[in-house]
Amino acid sequence: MNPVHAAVDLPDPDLIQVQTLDEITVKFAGDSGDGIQLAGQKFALLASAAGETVRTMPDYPAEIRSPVGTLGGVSGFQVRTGSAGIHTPGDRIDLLVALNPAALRTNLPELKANGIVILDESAFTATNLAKAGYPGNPLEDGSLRDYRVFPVQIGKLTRGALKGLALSTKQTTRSRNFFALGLICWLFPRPRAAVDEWIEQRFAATPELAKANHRAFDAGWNYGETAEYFVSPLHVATNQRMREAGVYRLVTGNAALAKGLVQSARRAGLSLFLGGYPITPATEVMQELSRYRDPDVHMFQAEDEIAAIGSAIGAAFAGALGATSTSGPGLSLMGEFLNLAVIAELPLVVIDVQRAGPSTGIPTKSEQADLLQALHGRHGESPLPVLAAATPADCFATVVEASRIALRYMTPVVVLSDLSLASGAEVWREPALDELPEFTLHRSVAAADFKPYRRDPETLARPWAVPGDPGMEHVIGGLEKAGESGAVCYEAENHAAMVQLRHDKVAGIARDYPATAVHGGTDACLLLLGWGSTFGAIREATDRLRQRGRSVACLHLRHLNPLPHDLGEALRRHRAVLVIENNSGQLWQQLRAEYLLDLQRLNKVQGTAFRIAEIVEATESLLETLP
Amino acid sequence: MNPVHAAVDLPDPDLIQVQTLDEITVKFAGDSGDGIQLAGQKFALLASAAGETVRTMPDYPAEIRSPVGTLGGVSGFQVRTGSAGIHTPGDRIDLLVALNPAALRTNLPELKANGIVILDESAFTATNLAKAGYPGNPLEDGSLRDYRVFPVQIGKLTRGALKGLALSTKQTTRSRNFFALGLICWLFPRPRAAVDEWIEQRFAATPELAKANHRAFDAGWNYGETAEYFVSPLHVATNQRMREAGVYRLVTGNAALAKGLVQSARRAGLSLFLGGYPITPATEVMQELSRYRDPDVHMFQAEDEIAAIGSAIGAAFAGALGATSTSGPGLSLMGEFLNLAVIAELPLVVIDVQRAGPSTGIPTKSEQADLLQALHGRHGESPLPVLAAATPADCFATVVEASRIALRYMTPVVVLSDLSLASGAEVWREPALDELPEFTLHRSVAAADFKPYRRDPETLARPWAVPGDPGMEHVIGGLEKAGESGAVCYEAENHAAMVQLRHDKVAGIARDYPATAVHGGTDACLLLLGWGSTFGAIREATDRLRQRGRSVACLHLRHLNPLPHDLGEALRRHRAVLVIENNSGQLWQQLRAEYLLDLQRLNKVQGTAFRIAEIVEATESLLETLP
Amino acid sequence: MSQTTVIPAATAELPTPPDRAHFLSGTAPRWCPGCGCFGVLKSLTATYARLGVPRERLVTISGIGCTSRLPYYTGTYGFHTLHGRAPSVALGVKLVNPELSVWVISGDGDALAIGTNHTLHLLRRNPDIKMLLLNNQIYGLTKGQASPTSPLGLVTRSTPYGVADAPINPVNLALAAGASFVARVADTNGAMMEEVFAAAHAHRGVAFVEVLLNCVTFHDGAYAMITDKDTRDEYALAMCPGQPLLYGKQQRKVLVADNGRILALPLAEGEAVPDQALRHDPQAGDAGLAQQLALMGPPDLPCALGIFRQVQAPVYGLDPKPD
Amino acid sequence: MSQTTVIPAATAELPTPPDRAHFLSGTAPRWCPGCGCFGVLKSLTATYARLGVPRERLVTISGIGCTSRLPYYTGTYGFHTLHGRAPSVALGVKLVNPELSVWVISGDGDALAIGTNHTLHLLRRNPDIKMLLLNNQIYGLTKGQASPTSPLGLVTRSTPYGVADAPINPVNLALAAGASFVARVADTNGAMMEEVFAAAHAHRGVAFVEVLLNCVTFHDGAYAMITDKDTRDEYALAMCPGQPLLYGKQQRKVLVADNGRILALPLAEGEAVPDQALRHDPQAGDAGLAQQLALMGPPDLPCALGIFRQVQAPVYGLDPKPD
Ligand SMILES: Cc1ncc(C[n+]2csc(CCOP(=O)(O)OP(=O)(O)O)c2C)c(N)n1
Ligand SMILES: Cc1ncc(C[n+]2csc(CCOP(=O)(O)OP(=O)(O)O)c2C)c(N)n1
Ligand code: SF4
Ligand code: SF4
Ligand SMILES: [Mg+2]
Ligand SMILES: [Mg+2]
Repeated sequence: MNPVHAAVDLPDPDLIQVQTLDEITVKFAGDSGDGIQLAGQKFALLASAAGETVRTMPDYPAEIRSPVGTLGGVSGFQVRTGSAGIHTPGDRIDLLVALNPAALRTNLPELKANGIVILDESAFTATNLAKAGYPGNPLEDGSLRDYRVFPVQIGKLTRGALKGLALSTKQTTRSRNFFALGLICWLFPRPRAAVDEWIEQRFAATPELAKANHRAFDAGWNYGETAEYFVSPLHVATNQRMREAGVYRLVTGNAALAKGLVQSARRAGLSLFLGGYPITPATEVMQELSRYRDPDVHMFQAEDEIAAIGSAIGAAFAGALGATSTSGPGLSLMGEFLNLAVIAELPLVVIDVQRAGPSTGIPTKSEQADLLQALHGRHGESPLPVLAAATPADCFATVVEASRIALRYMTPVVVLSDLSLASGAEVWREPALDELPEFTLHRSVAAADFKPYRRDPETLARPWAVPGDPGMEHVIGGLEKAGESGAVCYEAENHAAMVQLRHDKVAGIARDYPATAVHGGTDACLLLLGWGSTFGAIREATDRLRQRGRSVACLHLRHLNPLPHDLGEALRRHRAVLVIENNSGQLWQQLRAEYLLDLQRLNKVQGTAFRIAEIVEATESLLETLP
Repeated sequence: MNPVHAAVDLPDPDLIQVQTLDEITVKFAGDSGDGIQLAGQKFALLASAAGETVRTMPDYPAEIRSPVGTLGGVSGFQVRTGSAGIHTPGDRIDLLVALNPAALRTNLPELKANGIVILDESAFTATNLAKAGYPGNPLEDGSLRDYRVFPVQIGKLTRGALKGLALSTKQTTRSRNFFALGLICWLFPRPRAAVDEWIEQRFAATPELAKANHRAFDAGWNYGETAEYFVSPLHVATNQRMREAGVYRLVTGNAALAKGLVQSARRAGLSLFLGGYPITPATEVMQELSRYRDPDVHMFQAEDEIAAIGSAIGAAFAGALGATSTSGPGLSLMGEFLNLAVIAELPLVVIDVQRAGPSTGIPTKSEQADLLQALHGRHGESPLPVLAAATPADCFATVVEASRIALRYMTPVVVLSDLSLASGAEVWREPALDELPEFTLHRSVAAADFKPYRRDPETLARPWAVPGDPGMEHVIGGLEKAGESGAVCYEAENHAAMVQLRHDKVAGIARDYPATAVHGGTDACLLLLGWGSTFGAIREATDRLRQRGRSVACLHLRHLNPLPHDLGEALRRHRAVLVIENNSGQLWQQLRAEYLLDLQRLNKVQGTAFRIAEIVEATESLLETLP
Repeated sequence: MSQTTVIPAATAELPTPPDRAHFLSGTAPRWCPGCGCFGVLKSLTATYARLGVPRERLVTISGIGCTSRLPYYTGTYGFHTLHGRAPSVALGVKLVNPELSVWVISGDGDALAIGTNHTLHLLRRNPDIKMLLLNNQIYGLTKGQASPTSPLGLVTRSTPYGVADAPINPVNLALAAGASFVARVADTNGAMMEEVFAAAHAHRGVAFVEVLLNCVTFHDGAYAMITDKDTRDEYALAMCPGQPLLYGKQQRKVLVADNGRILALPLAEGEAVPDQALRHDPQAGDAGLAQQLALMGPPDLPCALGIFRQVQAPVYGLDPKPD
Repeated sequence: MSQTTVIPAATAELPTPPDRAHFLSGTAPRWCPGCGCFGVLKSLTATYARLGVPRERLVTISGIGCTSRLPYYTGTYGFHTLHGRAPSVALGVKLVNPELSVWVISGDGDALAIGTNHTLHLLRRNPDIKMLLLNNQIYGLTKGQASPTSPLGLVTRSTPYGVADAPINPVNLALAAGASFVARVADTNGAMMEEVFAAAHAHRGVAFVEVLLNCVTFHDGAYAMITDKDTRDEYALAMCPGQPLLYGKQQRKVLVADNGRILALPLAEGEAVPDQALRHDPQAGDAGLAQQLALMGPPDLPCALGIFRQVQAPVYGLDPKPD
C-alpha cells in the first residue's frame, strides 16, 4: 500500500502500452438534460466495485432548467479514484468528457495542462458554439493546443448504434451518456457486468430503452477498443483495505447523515424522529428518511423550520431521538427552540448543512461560516456541543457521535456539514449495528421519589421520564427551574447555579474524547489545523509537503465545543499553527479566545473548497516567514 | 459640588436637629393594589424638581395579580436621590416605607443596619402576618431590633382624615399611599405645590378622590410635623448642574429609547417606523410610540417578531428609519431577517432589552447575556455594529448614536439595553433637536448612471434610492450581489470581495468614535471595564476605591462592535483589567480573542444588577493578589 | 408502536372512580382572582377524570401566556413550550407515541398571532390532538395589548386610539383550515365545556375548541352579552345536531337561509318551526354553512355555541399512508 | 405624507401610451421553458402598463421560490426578501409611503407553509396591498417536495408514498382571514389575469389573487382539467357579479343551494335558469357562500374562477384610526 500519493500526470495514451496509475480525476460534463450525473455515478460505482477509493463531486446548474446548450445549463460530475490517500474529489481534472461546447468551455479552466479531453464532435455545431459564447470553433482555432483533445462523433455513433429502435430523437440523444460511459469503462477497465445488470433492472418496464442503453454502452466500449486513439486501457491502483467484508456503497454526505440518524436510534433502541423543511443543500437528509417504511423512523415535513425543530423537541420529550436538518437560514430560525432544548435538557440532533451566506447568499455554493452561529446564536447563556463532519462518509460517524452525546448528556447537539460534503460522495462500508459505540440512556425506571432535574453525578444529565411512564408525571418548559425539582424558580442564586450547571455539563463532554491525534508527528514545526470539509485538502497537502521534506503536521477537529482538554497543549507543541477555514476565521477567533495564542490563519470564502495546491502554496510561504 | 460620595449612614432623627445628607435611598413597599408605584414616582419627581439627581427602580410582583397581602403580591419602588455622583438606584435601603407585613418581610434584607422603617401598624393584623408567613408579630418579638422602627397607624389615620367623604372602603384604603407620601415629603422637605397641582389635574373628573388624596397627603405631612418621632426634616444635597434651563423629566430606559428613535428620525428629516411585538421588558418602547399622532411616527404591532423586523426592513427600503424593539426570545427569531438587512445594507435599529435567559428564562429579571447572540447570531459572515446603553437616560443617546451609524453606514445596528435600565429611571433633560449630532444620509438624487451598490468611498455605504425616486428602479434581496450593480452574482471572487467589503464597512465605523476616555486616570494599576447597565455600580465603586486610595480606574464601552481602535492600547496601559458583566464573561471572551490579553473577570448571573459594594469587595481582593 | 414508549402493563393505581383532584398537580394557580382560566382548569381536569385514560398517558402542552400556564396545574405530563409553538411540539409527541392523549392549551395571541402558522397546519393535517384556544381577545401576560381577536376600536395599552384592524374569527378560520372537529364554548358554562371536551376526546382526529374566556384584568366583560344571565338567551345559541337552530326566550327565534345569507326569524306564539329553517348538521358535505354560523354574533345575530363540525377524515400519523 | 418619500413633481418620462416593455427589467427570466410564470409575468407587466402608475411608484416584493424570482424581471422597484416573509416587508413599505402601489408575489410554499402567518395577518388587516399567490401545488425551487396545497396522495420527492394530509384551499382561507378582495385565475388565461389584476389594483384595500400555475417540471398538468380545451367547459366556471352561476357546454349547468349545500343542476334544452339558482354576489353580507364556492372543484363540481369577494372595509394605514 502506498501511503502518500502525489497527483500524477496522466501518461500520454499514444505512447504507453499498459500503465497503472495511482489515481485519476475524470469529469463528465454536458447539458443538464444529458444524463451526466447518472454516467458519473455509474463510473464511480464501478471504480469502487473494482476496489478503488473514490470521491465524487457533482456540479449542478444554478437554475432548475436553463436553456439547452447554454453555459448556465452545464451539469458536471467529477470522479477521483485511486488507491489509498484519496481524500478530496481532486484539485484538477485529468480527463474531461464534454458532450457539448458549453461543457468544454465551463470546465476547461479546471483541466490540467496536457490533460485529456474527449468530446462529442457532433455537438460542436455553429448553434451550440454560439450558445456557449465561442466566437469560433475551438477544435479548429488552435486554442486547445495545451491539451490532448480526442474529438469523437459520439452523437452520430450513438444514433448509428441505436438505429432500428423505436426511440424519439430526444431518447436517442440522451443515450450519448452511456456511449461516453462505455468508452471510459474501456479506457479504465471495469467489470461491465454490473452495468448490464443495472440496465436490466432500471429499464425492466421499458425494454426499448434497456436495449438503447446496452447498445450505446457497447458502442462506446467497442469504439475504445477499435479506434486508434488509445493504444491500451489504463489501470488505476486499488486500495486493498477496501476488500474487507461488507457492503460498500458510494455515499453522499447527506445520505450518510440520514443513515447515521437511523442507525443511532436503532443502536439506542429508540425511535427516530426527524422534523424537516426543504432547503438546499440539506433537503436530501429528510428525503432519504421519507423512504423508510419502518414505523420507528419518522420523517415529518413541517410547515417551516420552527415547526420542524419544535416537533423534534416534542418527539424527544416523548422518548424518541429527536432530530432536524437544515441549512443556515433555517438554523437562524431555530435559535429560540434550540434554547428551549438547552434549558429543557432534551436529546436532539440539529444538522446544519452549511451553504454560502449571509442571508440567502449563494444557496448552491459551499462555506463553513455558520460556526459562530452554532456556538452563540441563542440569547442568554446557552451552551451546547457542536460537532463537524470531515468527509461524506464521516457524516455518518459524526452523527453517531452527536447522538451518543445527545443521549448521554441529555442535550441538543449541533452537527455541521456543508454543501461540498452533502453532494460529494465517497465509497464506504456501512458498519454493522453492533460496531457502533454503546449508547448510554437516562430513561428513568423507578418512579419512587422521582425528580425531573435530579442529575446523574457523572454526566450531570437529568433523567428522561417520558409521557406514558407512570408515577413520574411532571411539567417542563422554558422558564428557569429549581435545582432538583425542576419547578419554576425565579431565585437569584438558583439561576446562577443553573447557568453554571448547564455550562459544566457541556464542558464535561470533553472527558469522553479520545486523545488528540496529530497526523505527521507532534514535532513538526508547523501544524495545519482544520475542521469540517477542509479535511481532505489539508490532509493531502500535509502529505505532499512532508514528502517534500517540510516539517508540517495536521490536526482535524471533530469536536468544536467543548474543545478537547488536550488541545491547548497540542497547539503549543508547534512553532506555529495555521488555522484553515472556508470562512473569515471563525474557529481561529474561538481558539484565540480560548488559548490566547497568536495563531496564523488561511481563509477562503469563495463558495468553493480549498484545492490541495492552494494549501500547499500558502503553507510553503508561511514556512519561509517562520523564524 | 462634591465629586465623590460615600454612602452615608442616615442620622438618627431623634438626635439631630437639621442635617444635610449627600444622598438617601428610600423604598416604598406594599401590596400591588396599594398605589406604591405612584407614590414612589411622585416622590422621585419632587426630588428631581428640587434639583437632586435621582435614580429609581420599581419591583413588580411576578404574577399579574397575586392574592392580596401575600409575599408574591408585594410591589416596591426604590428611589435614590442626592447630589452628583449618583449612578445607581442604590445598593441598600436607608428608609423603608412598608404598608403591610409582606412588604416588610420582603424588603427587610435590603435595609441597612440601623436603617429606618416606617410601617403601617394597622396592617399588622393576625391575618396579614399569617399571609406574609410571619410566625409571630415582628413588632413585638424583637426581631427588628437592628433597625429603627416607626410604627404609624397609617390606615387608621387615613380613615380618620377621609371621614365624611363618599368613598368605598377600597378607595379609603388605597389612599394610604398619599398619607405615606405626605409623611416622607415632610421628612425630606419638598415643594408640595406640585403634588397639589397634580392631584387637581389627575382627579379633575372625580372631585371626591381629589379631596381624598389632598387630605391623605396633608394628614401624612401633618403627622410628621406633629408626632414626636422625627425632631426635624432632613435635607438632601442638590446637584446644581441640574439647574440648566430645559425640561427635566424622570425617564425610564424604555421611554428614553422611544424618544431617541423619534428624535433621531426627526433630526435626519425622516419618518420613523417601528415594527414591534409585545415582550417583557421591551413592550413599553412600542407602547410609547403608539401614543404619537404624528403621521411620521409609525408604530406597527406585528403578528410576531419576524414580521416586526420584516416590516421595519420594508420601511427602511421605502426610505424611513426602520426600527424594532424586543427582548432575547424575539432577537432569537430575528436572526434571519437581520441577515437580510446586513446583505441588503439598509438602515435599521434593532433594540434588545435583555432579560435573564436562556429560553423563556426569567422574564422579570435582568441580565446582559445576549451580547454574543447580537454579535454572532446569524449564519454566514454577517458583521454588524452593536452598541449598549449605560443608564436609563443614556438609552436616548445610545439610540441616537445607533441611528446615526445606521444611516451613515447603511447598516442594521443592534442596541443592547436590559430590564434594569428599562424599568429604572433617572432625571434627564431632553436635548433640543439641534443639540443632536448631524446625520449623514445617502439618499440618492442623481438618477444618471445610478448603481444601487456603488459605494461612498469614505464610509463604503451604498446609496439609498427608494421607491418613488424616478430613474433608479432596482431590485435588492438576500442573494449575493455583484460589486457595483447589485445584480445577483454567484462568482467566487465577487463573493469573497463582498464578504470583505461588508467587514471593512463595519470595521470603518470605529473611525468616528471619540478617543477612549478612562475615568480615574490612565496610570491606575487596575482598570475596571464594563458595558451596559453595570455603568453606575462600576463608576461608584471606582470612586469609592479611589477615595480609599486604591489605584483603580474605570472604562465603560458603548461601542461593542467594532471595538474602538485605541482600546487595545488603553487596556495594555494597566497592570490588570477586570471585565465586569452580568453574564458569564461574554465581552471578556471577545476581548481575549481580539487582544490576546489575559484579562480578569467578575460575573454575576443572578438576574439582578451588581451592588456597588460587591464590586468594591471583588476589586479589593483582586488588588491584593496583584504583584 | 414505537420502541421508546413505555406503556407499563399495570398502570399506576387509579382511584376508582378517579376524581378531578387526581388530575391536579397541587400547585396553586396564579391567575387573577375571577379569571376565566379557573373554570377551564376545572372542566378540563373533570373531563380528564371521566376519560378513563391514566394520568401518565395524558399530555398537556401549551405555549406562553396567562392561559398557557395551565399545564403546571394539571397532574399530567406537561410541556410549557414557546410562544405560539405548542402545536409543533404536540405533533412530535403524538407522532412518536400515538397511545398518548395530547391536549394543546393556547391563547389568542399564542395561537393566532405568533402561532397562526402552526395552528393552521395542525388543523389541516388532522392528527389526533385536541387543541383548546382560550380566547380572551387580549394579551394578558404582557399586560394588555391588542390581540388578533380584539374587536375593532378596543383601547388597549398598544392601541391608545383603538384597534384598527378587523379581528380573526377563530372558528371560521379553523373550518377554513379543514379541521375535522370544531367547537365553541364559554368559560362560564362548565357543563357544556365538559361535554364538548369529552366529545373532542372521543373524536378520532384533530379537535379545535374555542373557549370564550373572560380576562377580568385587561378586558373584562368581553363576552358579557353572550354569558350574562340577562342577555344570553338573546345572544347565545346552543346548536344541536339534526335540530333547527333555535334561540331566544323560550327558543322562539329560528335561523333561516336566504340566497346564502343567514337571517333570524321570530316565531309567533304557537307557530311551528317552518320547513325552511336551517338544521344543524356538523357532518355536512362541506364546511360552508358552519363557517357562516361561526361568523354570527351580537348585536345582529346570536353567537353560536357547541359543535360546529365533526367529520371523519384520515388521521395523520394513525391511518396508513396512501400508497 | 411621509417626509421620506420623494415624489418628484415631474415624474420620469413615460412613453405614451406606456407599453409592457417599459415595465420589464431586461433581465432574461430563468424559469423552465413552459413554466406558468412566463404568463403571469406577461399579464402582470401588461397590467402595470395599463395602470397609469409611473414605474418608480410600483414595488414588486417577493419571498423565495421559483415564482418569487419575478421581481428581477420587472422594471419596477423590487425586493426579493426571505422565504415566506414578503407580506411583512410589503406592509412596512406601504405604511411609510401610501403613494406606492405595492405588489406581493408569492408561491404556495412561500405563502402557505412558512409564511401562512404573515399572509393571514396581511389579509386580515386590509392594507392597500395586492398579493398574488402563484400556486403550483409544489415546491419548485427546491426541486419537487410536497407543499400545503399538494393534493392528497401526490408522490413527490418528500412524499414517496404520497401526500398524507389534506391540502389548504387558498381562496377559502383568504376569505376566512377576512380579505376584502379575493379572486382566482388560471395562468393560461392572460385576458382574465389582466382583468382581475387591474380590478385588484382598483380595489381600495387588500387584494388576494390565487393564480393556478403549472409547474412543467415537478407537477405538470396539475390543473389540466380546469385549463385544457377539452375539459375546461365542464370544470371551470367563470363567475359574473349579479349573474347566476352557469357553466358547462353552452352554459347549460347551474349551481343551486340546498340546505346550505351547493349542487349542480343540468338545464334541459331551452330551459330557463330557475329562480332558486345561486346568484354571484361578491359583496354579500358575509363571505360564507363565497367560501362554499371556493371549495368546489373537479371531479364533482367545477372550479370557480374570477372574483369571489370584493367589499369595502376600513383600509389599514390609510383610513383614519378609530378614535
Ligand atoms: C417569542 C416571544 N415573543 C413574545 C413573548 C411575550 N409574550 C408572552 S405571552 C404573550 C401574549 C399573551 O397573549 P395570549 O396568547 O392571548 O395569552 P393570554 O396571556 O392572554 O392568555 C406575549 C406577547 C414571548 N414570550 N416570546
Ligand atoms: C428559511 C428558508 N427555508 C427554506 C428555504 C428553501 N426554499 C426555497 S424556495 C422553497 C419553497 C418553494 O416553494 P414555493 O413557495 O411553492 O415556490 P415555487 O418554487 O414552487 O414557486 C424553499 C423551501 C429557504 N430559502 N429559506
Ligand atoms: S391577566 Fe387576564 S387572563 Fe391573565 S390571569 Fe389575569 S384575568 Fe386571567
Ligand atoms: S421548477 Fe416548475 S415552477 Fe420552477 S421554473 Fe421550473 S416549471 Fe417553473
Ligand atoms: Mg389572550
Ligand atoms: Mg410552489
